[in-house]
Parts: sequence; C-alpha cells; structure tokens
Amino acid sequence: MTEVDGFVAWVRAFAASIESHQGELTDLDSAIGDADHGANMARGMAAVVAALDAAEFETVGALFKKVGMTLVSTVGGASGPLYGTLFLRIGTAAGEATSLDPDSVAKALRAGLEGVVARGRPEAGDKTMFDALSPALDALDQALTDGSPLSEALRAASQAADEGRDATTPMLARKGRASYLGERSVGHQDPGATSAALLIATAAETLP
Amino acid sequence: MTEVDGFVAWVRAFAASIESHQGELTDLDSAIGDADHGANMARGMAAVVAALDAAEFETVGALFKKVGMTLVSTVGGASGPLYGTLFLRIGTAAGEATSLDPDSVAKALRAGLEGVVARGRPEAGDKTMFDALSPALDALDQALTDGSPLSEALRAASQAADEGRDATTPMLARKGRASYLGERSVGHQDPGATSAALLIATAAETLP
Amino acid sequence: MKKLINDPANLVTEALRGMAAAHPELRVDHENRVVFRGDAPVRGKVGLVSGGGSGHEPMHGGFVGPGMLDAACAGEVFTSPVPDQMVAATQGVDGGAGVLHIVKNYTGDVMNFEMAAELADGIEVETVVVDDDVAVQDSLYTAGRRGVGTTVLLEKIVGAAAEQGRPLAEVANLARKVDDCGRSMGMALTSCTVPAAGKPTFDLPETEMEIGIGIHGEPGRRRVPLAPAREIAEMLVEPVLSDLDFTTDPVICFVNGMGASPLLELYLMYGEVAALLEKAGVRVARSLVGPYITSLDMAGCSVTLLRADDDLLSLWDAPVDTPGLRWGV
Amino acid sequence: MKKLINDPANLVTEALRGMAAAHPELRVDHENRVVFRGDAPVRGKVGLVSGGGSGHEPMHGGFVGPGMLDAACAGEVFTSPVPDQMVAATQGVDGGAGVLHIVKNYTGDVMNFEMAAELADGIEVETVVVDDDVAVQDSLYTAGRRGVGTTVLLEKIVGAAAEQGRPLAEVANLARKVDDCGRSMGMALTSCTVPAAGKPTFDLPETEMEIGIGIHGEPGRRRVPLAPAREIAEMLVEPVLSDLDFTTDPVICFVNGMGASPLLELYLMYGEVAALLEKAGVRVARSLVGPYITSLDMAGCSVTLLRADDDLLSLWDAPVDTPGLRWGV
Ligand SMILES: Nc1ncnc2c1ncn2[C@@H]1O[C@H](COP(=O)(O)OP(=O)(O)O)[C@@H](O)[C@H]1O
Ligand SMILES: Nc1ncnc2c1ncn2[C@@H]1O[C@H](COP(=O)(O)OP(=O)(O)O)[C@@H](O)[C@H]1O
Ligand SMILES: [Mg+2]
Ligand SMILES: [Mg+2]
Ligand SMILES: [Mg+2]
Ligand SMILES: [Mg+2]
Repeated sequence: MTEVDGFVAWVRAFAASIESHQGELTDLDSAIGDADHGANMARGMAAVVAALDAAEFETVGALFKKVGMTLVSTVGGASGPLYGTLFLRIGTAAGEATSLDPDSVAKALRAGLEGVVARGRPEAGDKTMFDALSPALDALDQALTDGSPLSEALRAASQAADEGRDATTPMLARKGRASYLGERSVGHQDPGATSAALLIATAAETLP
Repeated sequence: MTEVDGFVAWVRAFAASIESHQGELTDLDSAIGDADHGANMARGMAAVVAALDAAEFETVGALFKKVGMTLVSTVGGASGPLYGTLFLRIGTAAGEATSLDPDSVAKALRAGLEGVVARGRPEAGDKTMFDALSPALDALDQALTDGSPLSEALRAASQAADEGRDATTPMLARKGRASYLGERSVGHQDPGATSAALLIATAAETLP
Repeated sequence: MKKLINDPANLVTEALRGMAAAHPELRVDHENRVVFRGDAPVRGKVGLVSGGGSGHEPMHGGFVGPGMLDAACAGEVFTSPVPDQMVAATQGVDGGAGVLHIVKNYTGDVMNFEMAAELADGIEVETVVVDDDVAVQDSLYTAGRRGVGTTVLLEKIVGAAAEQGRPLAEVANLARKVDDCGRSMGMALTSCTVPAAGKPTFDLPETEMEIGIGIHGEPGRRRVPLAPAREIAEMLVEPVLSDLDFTTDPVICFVNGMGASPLLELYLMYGEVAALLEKAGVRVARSLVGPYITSLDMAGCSVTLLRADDDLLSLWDAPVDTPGLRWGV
Repeated sequence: MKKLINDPANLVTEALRGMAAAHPELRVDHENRVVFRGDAPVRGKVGLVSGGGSGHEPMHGGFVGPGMLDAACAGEVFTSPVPDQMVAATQGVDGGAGVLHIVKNYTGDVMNFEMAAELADGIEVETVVVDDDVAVQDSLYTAGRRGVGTTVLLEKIVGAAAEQGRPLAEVANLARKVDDCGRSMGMALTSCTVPAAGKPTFDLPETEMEIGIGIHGEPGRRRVPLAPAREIAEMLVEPVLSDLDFTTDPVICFVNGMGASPLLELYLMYGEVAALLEKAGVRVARSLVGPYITSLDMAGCSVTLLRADDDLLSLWDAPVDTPGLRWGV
C-alpha cells in the first residue's frame, strides 16, 4: 500500500527532476517547438511544490486534484491542460482513499492517461507524451499481472517509458506544435515524451 | 595653361578614385559616423560622370558648375552641399575662361575652399575635409610662389593633403557627425578629409 | 541575449505594468493578467475575449478597446494563458449578450480555452478557432493549420460587428466566415530568442532563411537560400493564392512584420506583394502594413489575404480605438 | 546582411513604391522622392515640410497627412535629402500661407535645407531646427545637439497648429518652443546594418551596450556593460531630468523603439520610466510607446520628455490622420 506521503514524495521528486532537466526540455522544444517546455514544466512544478508546502492532504484524491489544478492554473500551453488533466483524473480515480494498493495505482494512472487522450486526442505514433506514457502503463499492468511488486513493476514501466520516449525520435509529428514542421520533425526526440518519462522514472524511484 | 579637357580628366580621375576607395570611405565613416560617406560620394561622382558623358563644356566655369550642381542634387548628407559648393565656387571663380594658368587654378581652388567654409564653417582642427584641403591649398600657393610648375606644386599640395588627412586621426571632432562621439572620435581618420585628399591627389596626377 | 528586460521570469508582469501606465483608458487585471477595455462589461454587447502567449505584441492586449476586443489574456511568452485567466476575462466582459472566445489554433490555446468555456458557467460562450496558415497542411489527423495573421483582421472586423450590437450567434458566424476567407504565409530571416531560453530558438546561417514559419519562433517548413524581396514575396503569395480563389471579391492585404524587420523593408515587401496581386488579377481594397502579430525579435514577415465582401469592408472601416489599431474615432 | 530588400541601391525607391500602394490617401512624387498629403497644397494653411535620411520609418513619410506634415522628403538611408527634393516639397505644399521646414540638427540636413530655402524663391519659408539630444553637449564651437525623439512630438503638435490655420510666424515660434521644451536620450543593444555598407556599423559584444546614441547607427557616447531594463531606464531618464526641469508642467512621455526592439520590451521600459518619473515628481499627462523614430534594425530605445502646457496638450490631442499616428478622426 502506498500512503499519501509516498505520493507526495513522488510529486516532489518529479518537480526536482523537471528542475534539473529544464534546460534539456527547452532544448528539445527549441528543435521542434517553441522553446518553452522546460520553463512551462518548471514553473508549474514549482507552484505545485509551493502548494504541497502550504497544505496537508488527507486523501490521495485531494493531493492529486491539487496537483492537477495547480498545473492547469500555472502552466498554460499544451502541457498545462495535459499534465493538469492527467493528475486531476488520477485524483478522481483515487478518490477518498488514504492509500492505494498496486492495482489501484495502476488504475489511477490509466485514468490519468485516459484524461490526456480525452483532452489532446493523441494516438500512438503522433510523437507526443502519449508515446511514453502508454507503453509505460501497459508494461506496468503486465508486470503487476505477472505478480511483480509495485516498485519492480514501476521499474519496468520506466524502462518502457524511456523506450517509448526514444521511439519518438524517428516519428513524424502529427499533434502539437511539432506537427507544423512536417518532415522536419523527424529525427528529434519529443519534449513532452521526455518529461513524461521523467514522471514515470521518479515514480519508480519513490513509490514503495 | 590647363584646358577644359584637362579639368574633365581630373574630375573623371576623382570619380574613379572615389569608386575604388568607396569601401574604405564607408569603413572610416562607420567608425565615427553613419557608414555612408563611400556610398554618398560614389553615387554623386557616378552622376557627375554621367553628366560629363552627356555634354560638352565650352568653359571651365560651365564644367565645374555642372559638377557642383550635380553633386548638390545627388549626394545629400553633409558631403553633398560641401563638395557641391566647392565645385560651384571653383566654377564661379573660373568663369568664362576656356583654360586656366597655374595661378588661376590655385585661386579657383581657394574660392572653392572658401565656399566650403561659408557652408560648413569648419575651422582648422575640427576634424573635417577642411583639415586636408586647407594645408593642401597653402602648399600649392607656396610652391607656385616659389616658382614651381603646376604639376610639381600639385604634388606638394597632395602631400600636404595626405599629411592633413593623417593629422585628423588624433583630433577630437567638433563638426559633423563625428562630433557626437566626443572623446571617442579621437584615434579615427576623418572620412571627408580622406576623400578630399583623393581630390588633390587626382589633381596632381592629371592636371598638366 | 540582449533585451530590454529585468528578469525573464517577470517580463510579462512588468510589460503589463508598463502597458497599464501608458494606457489609462484600459484596465489591467494584474493578478489574472487580463487587459480589459476601461468600460467593460458593455451592457448588451457581445463580449470579445482573445488571448494567447505573450511575445506577439501589439496582439492581443494592444487590440483591446472600443471596436475591437473587450479583453485579452496574456500568457507567458509563447505559452497559452491558463483557463483561470480566460474565466476572469469572460466574467469581466459579459454584458448579458454572451461572450465570443477568439482562439488561434494551437493545441495549448485550444485546450485552455476549452477548459475555460467549461468553467465559465452561466455565461453563454461561443468559440471561433482561427486556422489560416497555408504553410501547414490541413488534415483530420493532425493539429491542423495554425492561426496567424488573419487573427488581427478578424478581431478588428468582428469587434466592429459586436460594437454594432449584433447578437452572439451572428458575431460567431461572422468570425468563422472571416477565418474561412483568410489565408497567411510567413517567413523568417532570423530566429527569435525566447527570454527564458536565453538563446536563439534555431540557428539560421547568414545565407539562409526559413519559409513557412508560425509566430512562436518555431522553424518553418523548409530552409532555403536567402533571396531578394521579390522572390520572397513570390514564395509567400503563391501558396496563399493557390489555396483559395482571391479573384472573386476585393481583398484586404496585410503585410506583417515579425518584430525586428523595419517598416522600410515592410513597405518594400508590400510593394512587391501588391505587384504580384495585380498580376494575378486580385483587387486590393484595403491594406495594412506593419508589425501587428509578431514573434519577439524575429526578423521576417508574413502576408495575409482576406476575401472581403461589402459587409466585411464596412466593418473593417468602422471606428476602432485601441493602442495597436486606431481610426475613425 | 539579412534584409527584405532587392538591391540596396533601389531600397528607398522601392519602399516608396510600396508606401504609395499601401496609402492611396497620400501622393508620392517618385521622381523627387517626396510624400505629399493627397490634398496638398491646402489653401491658406501653412505648409509643413520635413524630411531626412531614410531608415527612420515611420518618420517622416509616415507622418504625412491631415493634422501633421504636408510633405516629407526621403533621402538615401541615413543621408539627408538634396535641396531639389525640398524645393519640390516646398512648392507642392505652399497654399499661400508660407511653409515651415522642420529640420533635425545634423550638418547635412541643415545645409541641404538651407540651400533649399535659398532656392525656393517667392515662397515664404521659416525653419525650425530640432536639437533635443542630451547625450550631446551643446556648444557654440560644435555641430550642437542632434535632433531626435522630440521631432515626432513636434511634427504632431505643430501639425495641429497649422491645421487650425495659425499663421506662419506663430507656427514657427510654436515649433521652436516645442524644441525648447523637449529632451531625449537613447541607447542601443545592437548596431544596425546600413544596407549599402552590408555589415553592422559597429561591433558590440554580447555583454555590452551603447549609451547616448543618435538615430543614424553611430556609436554612442560611451559603452557600458549590459544592464537590466531598470538600470537602462535610469541611464536615460537621469540625464534628461538634469538637463531641464520637468516638474513645472505636465509632460508627454515618449518611449521609442529603435527598430528591432519588440513592443513587449518597450512597454516594460515604459513601466520603468514611468516609475522613475513618479519618484522625481514629474507628472505624465500623455504617453507614446512604440517604434516611431527608428534606426533601421537597431535594437534599443530612447526616452523623450516634453514639457507640455495646455496649448501643447490640446494640440497633441487634436485629430491626426497619418499612417504612423492616427487619432481623433
Ligand atoms: N494533442 C496532444 N496530445 C498529447 N500531447 C501533446 C499534444 N500536443 C502537444 N503535446 C505534448 O506537449 C508537448 C509540448 O508542451 P509545451 O511545449 O509545454 O506546450 P506548447 O506546445 O504549447 O508550447 C509536446 O512535446 C507533446 O508531447
Ligand atoms: N561642418 C562641416 N564642415 C566641413 N566638413 C564637414 C562638416 N561636417 C561634416 N563634414 C565632412 O563631411 C564628412 C561626412 O560626410 P558624409 O558621411 O557624406 O555625410 P553625413 O555626415 O551627412 O553622413 C565628414 O567626414 C567631414 O569631413
Ligand atoms: Mg512548447
Ligand atoms: Mg556619413
Ligand atoms: Mg508554448
Ligand atoms: Mg549620412
């Protein structure tokens, strides 16, 4: 079972990871976007950390809703509504629970991904964060079904996310700003898939 | 005696010299001005050459008035009125003559310089074309007084013009655009003094 | 990076402070980063809300005022504003006749405005999404065309219609019609530098330029050797004319500067564009030349053509009183 | 050099062609390179003629129209026009009430306008020489101060007075008064590139800026380390305030862009300037923010303050209808 504190640690670790990868995310977004993904995510996660510092959360749902609302209200751009919706839906799925078992964690993450799909309508191969998140959650489900404990399953998920992120490089973008580049988007790693891989990696590092 | 044709050769030689020094004049004007002295003089002298190609001149006065009017009408900036007035006054001094003896050449040039002074009110040491022209005409007068033939006297004038031009480098500009730089104008050769030295040099090369 | 700024993190906040100081006729909500016309909400008038990332000035804040927008939301540089801002703007301009959201077709803008429309309950909201950039192929499977130059013309024309008291549905339909009738194409001589990034978004050698750029400093569709203005005009006008027939009605021709291209060059470009249009049998009824929808300090330009019937032309001519566009008042 | 041009030698000609196409309300004499208001000469009205080198757009051609200039002469880039142009302009605007020449204090401009005034016989000509740049020390023995930002405000204010039908002597005195009451100071983040020269006029490292520049891309009075906008504002405002007492009357505050500095940054600068003025007890009655007197593609800005009594303010507010400034009509 993962308690609220465990999830708080994850979110904080994600914020720290974004902070230290800010330059890389911006560079990736410079190549096929508008050079703001690093700043966007850093601004949003800094606001999230400030919100975590200022409040206690009784339930997993309340925590993630706060994270999602904060991102929606501070990020803007494409990543604001997408990451915001991701966390909001995780929060809705987690509901009043004060801790989650591994299957509930996987279900909540799946609900988050469905939120991303509902908001941005990405499909596999569009060269977006979906291409990191979707294989990650498939790997997570598979590992849990195979009987792995959560931490091990999340490591598998993180590996799948990294592979999915890497796989965006040869893709021709069909969604987001990179789609405007047409053929020229090929050969560049997607910034949103990169931040999404950090999200799963920090989950693997922090969630017990 | 110098015939009209001789003066035409001088003006053409000056035009050619400006053309080949255009880049240098612009570079000098970039350092302490607005980077257009080369283009200004080249535009004006090209128009002068076109005017010479299109007409015959009976008198020395008519030739130089045409040169002066053409410069006034095509150059603009500071150098247009200054060089324009210089040639206009040379033309007025030469009047109806069809050829000039050495003393009349010197007198006409002196009248031209007085035109520059009337127009721009430069004083010695202001870091302008005056600082090349004035010593040049002094040297010319002196050499003629000493009994030198015109060509030799013009060579002395050209040497004095070159020295006058070089002497502008350490000067602090008090007239023209370079004056806006204050102390920073020190250490740069004046573009107008440079083109003026070309004027005297081509006279020495061409006037018999 | 050489800019007239203090800290990139405070750029938008501080620019809005300057804008408020320079334009007492506007009301700036600094907390929500919304520029309102001073008398908003105007009773009985449809409220026009636009917005987007900053860095495109005078768009959108400079187009707030009588005859044009009621409010504009300013996001971070090149980043869509957040729904909270749009909700505040929507509530602040609703004079009882509903509100039109004018959204440029970028994933971020569309999603944030979508969330705002969901959140602004009790207020009737219509949305028009501008997508006029012919550099981008339109397709069901992609994000679609970007919203660029037509946005300026649309905000002016639809602003005049709202000012006349036309109802929301009519104003929204007019906005969609303007979007349908407008096409744009842009190019860059240099990259811009996003302040938070601190360096140019892309490297562009002295001998090359980008064709088919948007307004966020993103690279264009293709990179080609630097060319004279005459050829650049052809590269911009040709794809616009082959995308829509502009010979049926008079057009409004808009030559826009990307931010660092001086007006002297923009007028020269306008001359080239006008010559091409004449050759193509396109009749220019109105024109606009200048930096109106910019990309920070990018050098370059875009061309927008708008097919304009009599209604559109008279709405274009109607009085407008904003910092960025002003006439007839 | 990356510019939207064809051949540097034809730049001015082609830009004027574009301007004529974009502004049918103006009349452009292409041979003489003079932009006239469409209805010039206006009978009984003092004619206002200005002009100077090109590269400062919208000044001066963009300030031709009712309420401002009657004609503007366009020289080559950064090169004063020639007397022939000024004579053609003077003849073309004389409506029987005489003509005022508005000349910025540069040796070339002054001498060429002087020759034009001598040549325009039969027409009563008065001349005002604008010299408002506090970066340059005024002295009997030098060329004196440059004419910069105040020129824009002067052309607007004096244009309104001429439009009211005030006689030549009064209009000329008013012009001199405006010049006396205006002070400016400018700075550059980058050099501009004169098209005919093909490379930047001066090298300016990434870490430095020029303070006390004019409008012709000439280097400034001093080179200092790059600083935040707040400190730049101080470097511009302080010398202006110490040159003239601006606490006696309200002021018009004009923050001008040099050509490549985006409006976002100019508004930020305006905010900084306004804060400094407030601290100094200067009351800002009107403001103007934008690129109005530019130096090609130079990045940077200038600050102009004009002490404005009620007459000046009401002339400032009077209708003006030009491509570059338009209100009240
Ligand atoms: N429709 C979409 N669905 C899913 N993800 C998307 C979509 N559009 C963009 N993204 C993701 O958002 C990332 C860009 O985010 P960001 O740079 O912060 O926003 P913006 O594109 O508005 O500047 C992209 O790299 C991509 O992964
Ligand atoms: N008042 C003056 N008297 C004499 N010569 C002057 C004066 N002002 C400027 N000059 C000369 O003109 C030259 C500059 O000419 P040019 O660059 O063509 O004109 P501008 O300064 O208008 O750009 C200077 O180098 C200087 O020699
Ligand atoms: Mg981005
Ligand atoms: Mg010069
Ligand atoms: Mg963005
Ligand atoms: Mg010059």
